[in-house]
Amino acid sequence: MGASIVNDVNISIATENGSGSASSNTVLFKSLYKMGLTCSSKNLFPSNIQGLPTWYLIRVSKDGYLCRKGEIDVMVAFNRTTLAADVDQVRPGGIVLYDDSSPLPPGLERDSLSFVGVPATRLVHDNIKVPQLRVKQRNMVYVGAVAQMFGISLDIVAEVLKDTFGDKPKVIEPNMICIELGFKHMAESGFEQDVARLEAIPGGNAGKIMTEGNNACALGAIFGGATVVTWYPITPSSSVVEYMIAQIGKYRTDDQGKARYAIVQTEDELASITMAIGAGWNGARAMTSTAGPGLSLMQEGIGLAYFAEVPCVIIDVGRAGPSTGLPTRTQQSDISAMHQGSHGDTKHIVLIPHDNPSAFRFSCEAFDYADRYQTPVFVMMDLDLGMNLSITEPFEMPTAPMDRGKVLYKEDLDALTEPFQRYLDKDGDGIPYRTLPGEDHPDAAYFTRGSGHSTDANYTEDHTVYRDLLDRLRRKYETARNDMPPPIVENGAATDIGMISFGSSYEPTREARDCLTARGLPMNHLLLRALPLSPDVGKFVAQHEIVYVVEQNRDGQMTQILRDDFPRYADRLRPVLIYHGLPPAPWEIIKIIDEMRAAS
Amino acid sequence: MGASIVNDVNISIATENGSGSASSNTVLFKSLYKMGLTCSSKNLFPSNIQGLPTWYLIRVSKDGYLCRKGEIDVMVAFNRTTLAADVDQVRPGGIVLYDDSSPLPPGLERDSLSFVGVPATRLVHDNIKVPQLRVKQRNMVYVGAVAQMFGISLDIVAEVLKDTFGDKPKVIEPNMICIELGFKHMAESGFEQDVARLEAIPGGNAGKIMTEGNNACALGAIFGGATVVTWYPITPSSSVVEYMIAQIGKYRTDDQGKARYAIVQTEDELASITMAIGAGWNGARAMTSTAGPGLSLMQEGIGLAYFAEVPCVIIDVGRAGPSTGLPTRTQQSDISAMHQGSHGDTKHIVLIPHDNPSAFRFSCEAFDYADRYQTPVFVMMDLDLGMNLSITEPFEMPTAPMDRGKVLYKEDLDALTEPFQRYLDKDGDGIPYRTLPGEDHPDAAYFTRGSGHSTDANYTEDHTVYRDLLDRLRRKYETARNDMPPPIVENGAATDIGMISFGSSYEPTREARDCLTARGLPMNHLLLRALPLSPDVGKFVAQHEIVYVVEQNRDGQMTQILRDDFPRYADRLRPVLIYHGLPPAPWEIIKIIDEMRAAS
Amino acid sequence: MTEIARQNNGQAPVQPIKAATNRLNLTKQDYRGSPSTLCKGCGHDAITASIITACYELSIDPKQIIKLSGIGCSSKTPNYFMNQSFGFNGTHGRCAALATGAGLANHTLKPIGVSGDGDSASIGLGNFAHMMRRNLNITYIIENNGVYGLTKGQFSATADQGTRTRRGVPNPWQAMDLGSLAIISGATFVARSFSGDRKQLTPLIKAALNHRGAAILDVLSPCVIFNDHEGSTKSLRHIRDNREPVNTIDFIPSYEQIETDYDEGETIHIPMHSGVVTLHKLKDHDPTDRIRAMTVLEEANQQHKFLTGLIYINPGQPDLAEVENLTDTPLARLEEAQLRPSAEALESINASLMR
Amino acid sequence: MTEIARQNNGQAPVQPIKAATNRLNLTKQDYRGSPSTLCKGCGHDAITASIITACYELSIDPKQIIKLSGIGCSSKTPNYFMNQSFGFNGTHGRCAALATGAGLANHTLKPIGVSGDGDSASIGLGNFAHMMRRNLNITYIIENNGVYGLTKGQFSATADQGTRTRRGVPNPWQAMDLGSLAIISGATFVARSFSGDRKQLTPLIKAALNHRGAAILDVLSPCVIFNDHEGSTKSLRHIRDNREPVNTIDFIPSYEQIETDYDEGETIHIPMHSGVVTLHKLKDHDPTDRIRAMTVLEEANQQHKFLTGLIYINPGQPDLAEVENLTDTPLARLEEAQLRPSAEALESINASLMR
Ligand SMILES: Cc1ncc(C[n+]2csc(CCOP(=O)(O)OP(=O)(O)O)c2C)c(N)n1
Ligand SMILES: Cc1ncc(C[n+]2csc(CCOP(=O)(O)OP(=O)(O)O)c2C)c(N)n1
Ligand code: SF4
Ligand code: SF4
Ligand SMILES: [Mg+2]
Ligand SMILES: [Mg+2]
Repeated sequence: MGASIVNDVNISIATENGSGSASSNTVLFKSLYKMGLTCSSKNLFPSNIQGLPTWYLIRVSKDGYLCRKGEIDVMVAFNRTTLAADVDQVRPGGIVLYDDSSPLPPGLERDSLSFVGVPATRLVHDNIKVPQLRVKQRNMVYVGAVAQMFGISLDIVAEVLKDTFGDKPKVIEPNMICIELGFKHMAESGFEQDVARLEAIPGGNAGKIMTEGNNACALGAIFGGATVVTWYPITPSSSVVEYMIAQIGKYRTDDQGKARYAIVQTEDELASITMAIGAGWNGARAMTSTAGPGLSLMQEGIGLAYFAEVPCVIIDVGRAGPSTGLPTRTQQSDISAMHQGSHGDTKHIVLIPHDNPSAFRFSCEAFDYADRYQTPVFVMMDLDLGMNLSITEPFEMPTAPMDRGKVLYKEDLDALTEPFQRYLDKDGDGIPYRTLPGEDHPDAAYFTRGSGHSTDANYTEDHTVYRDLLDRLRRKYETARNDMPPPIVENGAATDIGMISFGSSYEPTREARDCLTARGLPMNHLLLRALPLSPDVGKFVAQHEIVYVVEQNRDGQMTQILRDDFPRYADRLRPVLIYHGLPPAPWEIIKIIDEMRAAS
Repeated sequence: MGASIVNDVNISIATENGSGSASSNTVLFKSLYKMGLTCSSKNLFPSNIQGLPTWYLIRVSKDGYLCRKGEIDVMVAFNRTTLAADVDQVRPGGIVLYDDSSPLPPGLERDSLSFVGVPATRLVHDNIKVPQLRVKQRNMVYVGAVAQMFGISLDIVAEVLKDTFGDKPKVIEPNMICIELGFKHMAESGFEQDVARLEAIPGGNAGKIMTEGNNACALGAIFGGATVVTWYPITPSSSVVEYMIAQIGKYRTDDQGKARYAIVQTEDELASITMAIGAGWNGARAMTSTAGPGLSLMQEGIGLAYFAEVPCVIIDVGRAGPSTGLPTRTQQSDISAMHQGSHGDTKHIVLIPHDNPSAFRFSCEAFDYADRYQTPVFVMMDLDLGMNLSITEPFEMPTAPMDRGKVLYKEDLDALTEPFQRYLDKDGDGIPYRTLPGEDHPDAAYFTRGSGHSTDANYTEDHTVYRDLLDRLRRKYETARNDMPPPIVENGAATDIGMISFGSSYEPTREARDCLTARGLPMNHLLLRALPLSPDVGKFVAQHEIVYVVEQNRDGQMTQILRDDFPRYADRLRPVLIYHGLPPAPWEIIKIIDEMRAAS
Repeated sequence: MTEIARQNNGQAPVQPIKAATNRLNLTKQDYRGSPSTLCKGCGHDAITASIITACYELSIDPKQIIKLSGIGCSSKTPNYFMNQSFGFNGTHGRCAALATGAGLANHTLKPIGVSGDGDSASIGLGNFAHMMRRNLNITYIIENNGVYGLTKGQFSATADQGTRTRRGVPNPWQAMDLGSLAIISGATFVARSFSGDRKQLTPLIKAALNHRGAAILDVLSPCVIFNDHEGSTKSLRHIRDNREPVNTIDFIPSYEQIETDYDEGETIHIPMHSGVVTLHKLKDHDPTDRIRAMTVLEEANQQHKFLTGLIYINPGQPDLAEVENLTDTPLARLEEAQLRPSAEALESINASLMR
Repeated sequence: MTEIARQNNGQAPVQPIKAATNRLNLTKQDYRGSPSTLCKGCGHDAITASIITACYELSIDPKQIIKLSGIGCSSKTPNYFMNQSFGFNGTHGRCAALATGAGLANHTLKPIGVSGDGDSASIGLGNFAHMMRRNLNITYIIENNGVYGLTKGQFSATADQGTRTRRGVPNPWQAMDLGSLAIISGATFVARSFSGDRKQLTPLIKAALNHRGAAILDVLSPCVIFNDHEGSTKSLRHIRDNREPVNTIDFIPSYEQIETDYDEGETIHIPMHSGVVTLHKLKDHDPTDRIRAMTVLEEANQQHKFLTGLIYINPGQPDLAEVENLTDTPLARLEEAQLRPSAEALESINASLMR
């Protein structure tokens, strides 16, 4: 264990999907968490069920960075079909750990790398009796090997196995055997790596939770009071509702065992959005969750919700578009489709979490925004945030009570001095009052439609009434502008260069900014958290001569909104675009900025 | 006939829809055409079939302006339910022509207006025997009355009736009787108006054609070689394909009476777009036509066509959105939904006609663009252009042959020295080569998908291949930038103020600009005709300190694109937004500009 | 139902001052909506009148009804009845999904869905089928005229093969039979009727309103503007001449006494949620037999007859709210205390995520 | 079909050097596609093999086939057969519409559509039904596993009521029967089979390929990962135990001689577009009778049996291209001269618009 670098390493694990590697990788990652290390994981999986290449990236960072590093110190090269390419990924001085049950294909070895074999297939074959178990167990061998190499104690690994599989010793035992085989083999091989060593930090992760962003959204929605949940399966959003299904019963079952929620798998996304609208209109806190293609199908419904002013929440978990694109890769490329979703003039509220606590919080608060503004509200997630395990601060209990917005109940209607008018802007904030169907009052009922309507909800084609309605909707959006989660500004130095990031781009931007600052190019950093853009974003832009906007899309979709909202500073806004589908690495951001600076 | 103003008048005809007024109005309008006058019509009709208020605006302009004037000289107030409001529309000194079979409701008369009665109901009742005919004939009476008032000769009206109803004297006769009754009544009443008089201009409209923009599109598509046409009925786009159905058989029937086209009314817009894609992929010149809600439903398909690079043409006839909005009112509010249609990063080609000849031309050329760029191509129409009769120069025969783009046939494949790769950017312009299914060559086949693919059309999740693909698609868009119909610049004076208009905003902007220039505020004017924006647009913007962008939407959708494309000049771009659903009147544009200038 | 109401059946009361009232003390006027903007003589207005009569006579509380629709002339009609009920005129083809969402949010309100043949048989077919598969508690009326009325007369998918346009062009496509579709999709109450036959239609609506589950009424409803000419198989005259009622029904709410003044052999009593359907057979057809229901429809189609009456009924199936095991209080009316887990719950969630 | 080919029926030739060839001189290899990326044992791969065998044995020119699909594990399969055919893997649920457009553009190519139960019975239901209503000339195979394979095992609309998830949760929803849907929607060839029964399936595919019109094959195809456990009614074992073949068929292309070595009473010959279907009855069912076809399906469903075989056939209906009266040259291959009206035509159009 002579490595001088402590608690800083990047491991890539290359396997085949459906081969049990998911468990092995999780066990390894959770062991690092248990050790108290700052670490993150990125699961790069294919769009099929079995047999295609998959990679799992683990980063341990002494400096507390969580994004994809982009440089591989250690490659667990357990997939023969990608072996050659995988070896190419490893930085000089790095390690390739491979299954040497059969010899390495010729031409792969290179001097700059350490090739370390562990005969996983053979070990499993010799030691596991049940043939069906062998395929999946093989991947446990590398867990043991890596543990030995980096000094992860087997006690911790055993604990994790117990946490994960609970009271199933039948499952735990063969796993542990294989892990020990790998560990033992490595120990006996005498190989000593000098890449890094891992040292447990007692209490290092104390109080921190480990989960996936989609789960955070699911829990947030439960705390937000979601009652009608409609969904159609689609990667990478399915686990939002699937996790809700798994969890909600605990909190929402009444004395008679009946459900205080309804979750419906619909026949398509047209139904998902429309059911959510029907439910939102009828008084429920309604939501749906989807990804790109589903979002496209929802466009008509989104316009209806906007124009008829029906609250509902749409969680969009971004994946690489356009079209089917790469369903298991990440992007932030649905911004326009959310923000200006549907034909005609629409502008929607979008909440943009950047980590699990904010995913929980925004997913919860989305229902308040939807009710307060009587409009569809988006939560912009992506595959990177949504489907990777990450370690964060715990979820915080919402402090404010649920806000159901301007709803008039029986008593309120009784107290009214003028007739109730559904679409009247009484308060000048663009937000009218509504009643809920079933309200037991003769004046409660009104008629909702996606076509032109007067303040008292009657059909009209009058052109001034129509323009007033469009103006009011815009006013509502402007009201929301000052009510959105404000950006978080990390102003470090006196500099006229700024960076803007949002969502899962935050973490790599933060690291890139620290690197640039360290390199003598200090930058301030603003984390954007919602649309409409808060005026504070405009102030930040005004304060800097150049503002790099880091986005995971090709066309600078957020930059377009920024430029349109702050035309005076449009030219300062420089999109830094990373859209290959992998979570961005800081060096990619730096490289683009360097190139831009060199060019100008 | 003492009026001093010659050939300049604005008439509004208020009736009920389904009451036969459509014929009456057309007869009147065609009579003006026949007289050689410069005139235009705007049909403001309700979204139902029978019994709701409808207005028909006729403008005769001595100066050659064709847009809605916004000031009414003469109101043919034949609808009792809107009478009061209609009277309010008339400018001081104007005329109200009403049916005085029953007395005017009290309180309507005012000194500033001339109220002229014609007892249409009674005249018809007394003179038309068949009771069923009476309702519809009643509206012919005002044709006669107006003709008498303004000096339209009954011979011309009779000619028009003959042109319209051809060889059906049974139809013509009762119409003519009623027209004559109205004429005679007016003559006998002794009323002399002094608003304007109409004088025939021999040859004034010589060589000019009269039709609706949707018909122009339909004919353009036929000349463009459309073979597979899919559609789902929706106002205001239905008449595009309905006119094709009526016309195409004449030109596309083979010797055996078989069809060289297929027009399919689909079950929904998802099917329309997908069928068009299937057809475009399989080698046809495919198109569909729709409006807002249909466009929203097509979003997923649009992304597929973009990403799989399948040519197809989508004609979108804009109406007032969002949602169902006002289906029979006009707007230019689908720009974002077209230009950035679908989730993920997409940028589409949009052709923007501003009159009937360009509608014909762009609808025809759209197929060349689609084939050349292997991508969906939009033709942006709107209700104003599409559904109003207007008088223009005739259609011009396309001079270039059809361009089927980079298609490799058997011989081409034989001649290839390297293997055919469907998605290879051989020419550096972003446009690959394609083959058509059924091509009798062993190397022709490839596999098309909306998911990630390599240059040889195989499935891949490789992130660099993916990024390269997205980059190439963007490159293709940039290639198109220099190949689009260039803007038309009308530079009048040395001024640093510019105006940009497009589509149906052209005509009111042209008039507003002339007014402003006359008022001592000269402006240059650019007519934008396509997306991507040509570099010439950028040059125009660069040459002016302030550029007003006249748009018929609330959010400045075109301005947003301009600002994003020319960030350096973003702040000069000032949207002038008119979105009440009526065709803009020049004074509205002027008023907004005046207000803007006063505020700054 | 009072004697006066019976006299005024289906008509506005002549003397509004002494207007008849129902068990809720409401007059028929209270069940009306805004004035119709449909064409004079449109079948849809006749169906509206039947809905009004049915609800009035059943003494339904309008506040317990929600009205939903898609887009089309037919879909406008919810505006023309029961102004005291909430209504939602949504998007084209999505009436079924809109109603499903509404039904989940508050299962104590009864949805009346009104749709057109374009709305349900074309653009909305999938959502319509799945609403039935879920057995949503709804009275879903398709105002079937064989054309797209609002977009000016294109054939819809229910237009019969060979029926002609006004210009005489025959329709080459097979018709989609919404009755058959309803049965195979899982609807538990399927009836067909005719806008011009209120005597048959009104009781069917009453029965449908008392069915707990997806009750589909495919009601032929002539479009007098675009599909009422010679050569059209959906013209008023053609339907009149070719309809074949298999039965008529009476719906007797539980608060009324059942009088059996029909020949027992020809009559079946079907117990409903809150009343009884008394069915008078005109043909030999047992509407509780699913296979027979499919067969009679298909046979009638082959003979170019419009079968009307109660075609199929299966009152036993749990509806969507039951399958979802919804709590008694409507979801829409649950309070924060019933919805938001406690701070302790969150703490234990956090704790559970620490391993 | 040569003797060697017959011996290698359904298998890769053992000796690739002297590989057997068909009438086009193509080997079976020429009908294969890219390697499958589906799970080992997936029913879909077995269906792929049957398609390959059918096309090879029929000596179909791969260049005359186009392959279309939606999204799902099933929809990936067109990539795994006939690499010499053009293929298009479109969007979820839109296989039917994609194929319809393609069929219009070039009616001389035969589309093979491959879809899943999620693809066709849920999101694509409407488009699927309307494709059949138009009687598009297509062989449309639904690889029906009762689940959404690619999104990891959610129940689809064809999952039987009561069938259980891997964790034992029963499905509360009624199943959508795609066979019945096909019949009522207007499909003119409706068969059901099982991926594990190539002897039944391959001839059905052959017959479907020779049917001019919408031929629907609803093929049970177990998902070995998500729906092959105890308690699932779509598991390999459950299907094996509960299927009920009503008939098996042979398809004899016109270039072969018909040998009738079956008991004539049990055999029907159905002339097809370019061959004959010889149908061997196992139960008393006449597949040309539409009402009976609906009935047997419904009866089998009520008995929880999977009926397999040729359920319904109606070879007489004109297909979409015929109804559209398409010119012989595919629309895709028409030249400018055949498409663009002349300058004179435009002049007379202009002239006609001058009044
Ligand atoms: C997405 C969408 N596509 C098309 C339309 C246009 N549209 C309005 S009503 C209608 C047809 C209505 O037909 P039907 O449902 O039969 O109702 P009817 O008018 O005959 O009562 C159509 C196609 C629309 N509103 N939305
Ligand atoms: C619009 C849209 N929604 C959702 C998805 C996600 N998705 C991919 S495959 C699939 C289900 C496939 O099920 P099925 O058609 O039965 O095919 P199988 O995988 O079972 O063969 C879904 C929902 C998608 N691709 N597109
Ligand atoms: S167009 Fe037809 S369906 Fe529409 S209101 Fe008129 S008669 Fe009724
Ligand atoms: S998940 Fe199921 S359907 Fe998909 S490939 Fe695997 S076994 Fe087949
Ligand atoms: Mg209709
Ligand atoms: Mg499936």
